[in-house]
Amino acid sequence: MSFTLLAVQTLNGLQFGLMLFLVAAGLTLVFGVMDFINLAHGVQYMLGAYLTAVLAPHAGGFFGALALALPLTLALGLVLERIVFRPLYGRGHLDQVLATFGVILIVNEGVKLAFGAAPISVPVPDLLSGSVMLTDGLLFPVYRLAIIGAGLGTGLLLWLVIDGTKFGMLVRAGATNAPMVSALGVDVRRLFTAVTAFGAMLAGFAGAMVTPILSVEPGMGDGVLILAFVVIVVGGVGSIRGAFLAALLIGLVDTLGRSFATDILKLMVSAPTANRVGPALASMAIYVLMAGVLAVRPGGLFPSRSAG
Amino acid sequence: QEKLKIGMMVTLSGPSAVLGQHQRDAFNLAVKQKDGKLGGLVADVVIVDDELKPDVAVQKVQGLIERDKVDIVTGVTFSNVMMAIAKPVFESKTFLVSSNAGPSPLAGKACSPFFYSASYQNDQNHEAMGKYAQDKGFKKVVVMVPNYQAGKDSAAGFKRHFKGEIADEIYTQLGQLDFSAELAKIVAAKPDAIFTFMPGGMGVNLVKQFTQAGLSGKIPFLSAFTIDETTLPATQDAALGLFAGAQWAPGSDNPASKAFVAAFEKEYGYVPSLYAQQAYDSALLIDAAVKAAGGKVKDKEAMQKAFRTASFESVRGSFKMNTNGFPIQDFYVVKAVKRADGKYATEPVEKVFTAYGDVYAKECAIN
Amino acid sequence: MLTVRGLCAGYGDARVLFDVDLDVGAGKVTALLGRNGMGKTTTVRAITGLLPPSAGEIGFGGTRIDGLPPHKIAQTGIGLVPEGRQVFPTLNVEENLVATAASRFGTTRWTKERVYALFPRLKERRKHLGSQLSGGEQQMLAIGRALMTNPKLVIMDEATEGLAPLIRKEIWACIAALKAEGESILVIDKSLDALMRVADRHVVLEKGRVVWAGSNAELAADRDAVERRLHV
Amino acid sequence: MSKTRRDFLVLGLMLAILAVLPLVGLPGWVITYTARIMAFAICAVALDLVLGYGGMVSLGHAAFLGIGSYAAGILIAEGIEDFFIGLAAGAAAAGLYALATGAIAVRTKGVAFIMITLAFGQMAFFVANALSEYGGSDGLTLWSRATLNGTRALKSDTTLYFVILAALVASLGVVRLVTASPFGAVLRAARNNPERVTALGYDVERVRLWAYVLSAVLCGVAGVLIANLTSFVSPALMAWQRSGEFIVMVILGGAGTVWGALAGAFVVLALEEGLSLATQHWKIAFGALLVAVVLFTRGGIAGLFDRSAR
Amino acid sequence: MTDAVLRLERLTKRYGALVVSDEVSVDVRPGEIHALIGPNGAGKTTLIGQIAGRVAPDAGRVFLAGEDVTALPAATRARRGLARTFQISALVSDVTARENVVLAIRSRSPGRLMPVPWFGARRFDEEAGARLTEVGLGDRADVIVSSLSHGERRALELAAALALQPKVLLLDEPLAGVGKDESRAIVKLIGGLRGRIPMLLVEHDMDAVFRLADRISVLVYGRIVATGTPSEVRADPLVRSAYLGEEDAAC
Ligand SMILES: Nc1ncnc2c1ncn2[C@@H]1O[C@H](COP(=O)(O)OP(=O)(O)OP(=O)(O)O)[C@@H](O)[C@H]1O
Ligand SMILES: Nc1ncnc2c1ncn2[C@@H]1O[C@H](COP(=O)(O)OP(=O)(O)OP(=O)(O)O)[C@@H](O)[C@H]1O
Ligand SMILES: [Mg+2]
Ligand SMILES: [Mg+2]
Repeated sequence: MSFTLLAVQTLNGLQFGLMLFLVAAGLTLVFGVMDFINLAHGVQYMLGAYLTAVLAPHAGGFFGALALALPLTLALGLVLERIVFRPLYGRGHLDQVLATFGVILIVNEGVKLAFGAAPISVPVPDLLSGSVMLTDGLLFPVYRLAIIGAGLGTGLLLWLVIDGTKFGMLVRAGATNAPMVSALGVDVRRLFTAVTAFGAMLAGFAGAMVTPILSVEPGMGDGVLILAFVVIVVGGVGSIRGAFLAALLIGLVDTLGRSFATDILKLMVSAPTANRVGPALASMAIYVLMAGVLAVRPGGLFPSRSAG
Repeated sequence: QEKLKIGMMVTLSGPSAVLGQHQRDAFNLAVKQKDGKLGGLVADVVIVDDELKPDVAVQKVQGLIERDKVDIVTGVTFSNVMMAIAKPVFESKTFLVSSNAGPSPLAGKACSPFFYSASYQNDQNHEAMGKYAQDKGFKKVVVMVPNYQAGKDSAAGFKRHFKGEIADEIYTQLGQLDFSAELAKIVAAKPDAIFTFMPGGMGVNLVKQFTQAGLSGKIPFLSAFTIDETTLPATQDAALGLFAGAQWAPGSDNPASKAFVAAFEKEYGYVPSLYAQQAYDSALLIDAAVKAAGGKVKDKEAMQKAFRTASFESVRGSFKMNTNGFPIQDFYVVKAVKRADGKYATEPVEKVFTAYGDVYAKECAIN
Repeated sequence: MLTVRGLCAGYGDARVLFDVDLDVGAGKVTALLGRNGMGKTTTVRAITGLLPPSAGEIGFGGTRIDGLPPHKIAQTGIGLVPEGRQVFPTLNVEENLVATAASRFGTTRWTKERVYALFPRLKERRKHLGSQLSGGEQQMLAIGRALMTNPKLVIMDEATEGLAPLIRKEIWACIAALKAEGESILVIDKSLDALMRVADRHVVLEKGRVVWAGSNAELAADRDAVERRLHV
Repeated sequence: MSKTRRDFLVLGLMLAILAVLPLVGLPGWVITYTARIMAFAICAVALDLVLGYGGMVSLGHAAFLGIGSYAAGILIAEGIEDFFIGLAAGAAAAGLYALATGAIAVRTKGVAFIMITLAFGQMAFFVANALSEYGGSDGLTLWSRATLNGTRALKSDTTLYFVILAALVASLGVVRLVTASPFGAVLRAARNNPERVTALGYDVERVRLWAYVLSAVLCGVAGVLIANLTSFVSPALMAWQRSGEFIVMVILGGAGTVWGALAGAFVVLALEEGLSLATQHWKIAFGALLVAVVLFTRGGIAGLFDRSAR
Repeated sequence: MTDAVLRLERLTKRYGALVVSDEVSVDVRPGEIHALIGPNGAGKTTLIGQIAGRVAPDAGRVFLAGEDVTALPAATRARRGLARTFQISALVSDVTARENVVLAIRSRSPGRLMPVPWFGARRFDEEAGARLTEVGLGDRADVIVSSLSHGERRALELAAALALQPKVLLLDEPLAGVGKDESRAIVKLIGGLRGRIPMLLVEHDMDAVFRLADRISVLVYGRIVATGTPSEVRADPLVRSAYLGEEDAAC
């Protein structure tokens, strides 16, 4: 386990973390800030990916497709908001869970119906293809740098909007006491519509961004949804800073666990045992981390917005 | 007129649905080509989705047997589903014709005269790659497989014929999306080649990321069930030049295969994979067996004998039934290419095994 | 300014208000009195649109506002200090003040600075979350928040609850000052003495009905009878 | 008729139908299929105790089902075939796991609770996957069912059906008893306002923990029954999606009601089967149904019933 | 001193730079009503929180009947006889007022966590009814809490605390939001408990405080600045300027 490998894996971990953050960003907004459990976030991510993949050949490649996918996911978000979310704002989390779960089933199957069950994808855009040499013999794909950039940019944007603008304040206020916000003269309904649609677009953006490296297939959003929730809960619900740091932490723990757990175990136990236990431990790493964090801090790392 | 009732159980939901789709389409094609008849009987095919949940599969197979009163259950995409349904199917004395999964217990200790495979035993494609790596003189190979039973079997299969050094054995999480950490590890190990088994979306991700990391062309990429026609539409150029082990490829050079590929593409507009081929052969096998048994599908003994000896023109070329109900066949190294029509497909590069049976047959007590 | 005629409202099947009439003149203060559970807050909720009235008319500044959604009503110039404070727990003090701040009618009389001058304690707690404030601090914040919408009419539902005597005096002084600036005010409080000092009209509710209404002078004359209404 | 009286009548009717079902000459697969639904219903009813009454949305209950089934499966694989031993082992294993993990989980609330139970569920899942001795991810086929007092009575699907029905009735009874008790009153009050309940001198975390453990024990029992019914045990039984399915059953049926969880289990599983026979794209219809139920009813199917009865 | 029922020893609590309790030492003697007054944000509620076990102090100790309870969780303290009301009503809102009180009464009984139905329920219901009548909620007993008015909830807070039959009662602004008439009833009720249940009373209603309290402590920004009889405290110039206020301020 050389030092360079450790350094590289750390970089990989950070990159994976930022990818997670990118996916979690929209969810942080809609669930973390607005307190609406939107399980459909995962399928919105999938729709962003599908739109990009399907449009790419007709829209002059990745960037053209991305430019089309964003307004389209926004529009789909608006439709979904109008039909399903709006009646559920004032209702309990359980209703939101059930309804948005229904949406998952519909969209996953609908996508399969429309685009087939086979994975599809888009090639890396020329502009961002290739790799940069980090150290001797070690290449880092340029596109991954782009993901890092997108993650950082989204984080910054969210942080500025939510923590720094009046819009953000109103969203946070509306999440805890919508009637009061409207009694003070703000159209809460329009506000919520804007937020959920924007959240859908962020999900779509994440989906679009991963198409060049990940396969686009029905159900691709399900596992990612869980990871996004892990990120938010570990970070502390409602905290953008928390979600950001948690995403990096999880990216690191997962990557380093995958890279070194088995090797480290081999120093202690026999190779076959290590080969058996190591991978199991590595796959659990994220969950162990989450359980550990919540055991010590039941509100997550940054329980800054304890409502109540 | 007497009917032949067939229940086809394949995975049609979740990320692996495409595998089931290939099987379903190919089976339907075969039935259609034979004017809706198999072995001279009107074939009534019920298709069910096992959802990749073994307990759901058990339930559904019970429905097929008791409600639909099927004579034959075919399909089955995944080994864990196969293991779950084997017992109820055998106990009801229904025939089980696998068009994909071939778990080792069914080839060995738990073999059954009601089980016949038109695919392969799970280890074999991996063995083929191991043999190939050995023949090519690779000294140091990294093995990377998902951490589940089929993955472990795969690694074991590869190692059966490969005698060089295994520089590292990496077990990834099932359904893993991002392989950058593993790829960095592989680069650090400086192997002569890597061997991997990453079915479905995992394979797509791995292949793309492997190529994006600039490793394609530097480290030979040997695989099984990773580079095939279910993943090529997604990986496209990224997979070109990467190797896989298989008993068949759309580029196989025999008349039956060419006819099958042409008909399949005409019917469905996509290139058939080995899953499709196996399902197609399953239909041919059933057809031949029922014919040989004179259409007496309720005569279990006659049917068993017929399955054992049935001969048909397999798309893959050579095909002979082993004592344990698994095929004895040839294995190839295949490679992803872009065809003249712009579609991606695999084609054979080199034959690795000739008339090869599995290693578990000797443990099987039927004879 | 505000005219309420024949207002009826309730929760589900339970009727709470019956034919309530109420007026707040421009630049005047009206006090709403009554024992616990008599319908004062319900009246406020009906006026502000939080609880759609089942019958009756509400006019504000010459237009009808009943049936409008709450935010439209607020935009006509009604600011609410709700019962039980209801500050936004996940916003800090300053955010609570500015989030819904507005200046809909030209002049901005209320700014952050002026609220802080009124409640220095809030300035000290500027970066604290609403949920971390003491009860009295939350009350100050709720008042400041309503003023920051620069309303023509302020409705204060138990605005002095939980405030220390010193601050309470300041609030009363402030209400008087607001009135002097031409602000209309509807106030609910249990301190009859304080109310009598600032209010122009008094309305007493009992079981959802107006049982007494009159001017300050009439109240002074009729104080015993009214006080009896306020006790069991 | 009072609402409670009517609810119990509905429940009684449902159970009565289940009791006569095997006696009316239905084909075998209907019986085993119903038995399977009942086994899952046990877990749904158990989940309702924590979810509906305790306000704890557990996304890890499939793990208890799986632990129960593995306990039974491993015992059978090791030659210990007695049904009651398996039952006790399954219940105890699930209960102990719930005790250990619940002690941490009950300290969290809301979505954090959902996620931490998911985490513990996933840990069990990965452990089961690593159990190569017992089939690993491929699972373990039980070549025979458990023995009942030394006999092979459970080989008959009908007998097993009645065993499962008995367990279901017992679970419903236990949950009913507990929720009607002082313990249940505290559990429900703590869902609404834990702070108040603490101030009244109740240890909220402990109350929640015991509810969680009891719920897990019942799920463990269901696991033992499922293992025997399908003669197969595999990690897939513990997949988190299954936990999600339990949640759907409970909410769809009506959380915290007398017969909601039971109805939810039947509706979900029967629809899955029925719709999937009709079309391969049944999930669209099923998803639309879930959305419709939420939008047009309050409190799931049981809630729908309330409204129309009013 | 040792006979104090409740004794705080140099309790200290900080939120960041803000010192909310600054070595607060207060005691409540048997039977006495000890009022705690002070400006908004002085730290009164936080102090009650520390006594009740909801907020962990950074330093200092809490003694209940001579026993150090600083390390005990809130529920245990409540069972040992520390009852409180909340300044911002915290009730179980989806059940009736009566059930809120029953929950409190049952907390005293050994069957409080019985997992099977309990057949002594009627007795509890009646006792709860009596408690509710005491605070003027007699005819509101079977109303769901969420449909009670604000003032009614405040009164219910008190009823629930009393139902615990506590050794010490911590009252956080029991009169806030309560109508004038109801206030009078509650003042009478609290006064009637004098000599039986020692109380720490936080209240901004000075009429009530001066009528009820045996002793008064004044808390200003985390520090006790004065303790004494009502007349001593009323005369204290510091208290007058920091808390009671003398002349009207303008805004
Ligand atoms: N959300 C609600 N649902 C049902 N009934 C309610 C609700 N809120 C209030 N009520 C009932 O309406 C009546 C009037 O309540 P309201 O809150 O208007 O009284 P109030 O005069 O403001 O009393 P208080 O001085 O205690 O604040 C009460 O009988 C109360 O029980
Ligand atoms: N969790 C917290 N984090 C930060 N500051 C807090 C927190 N809780 C309370 N405070 C601060 O501590 C101070 C004391 O609050 P406390 O509620 O004890 O005051 P109080 O004396 O009860 O005032 P009031 O009479 O207004 O109810 C306040 O300034 C408040 O802002
Ligand atoms: Mg009120
Ligand atoms: Mg206070």
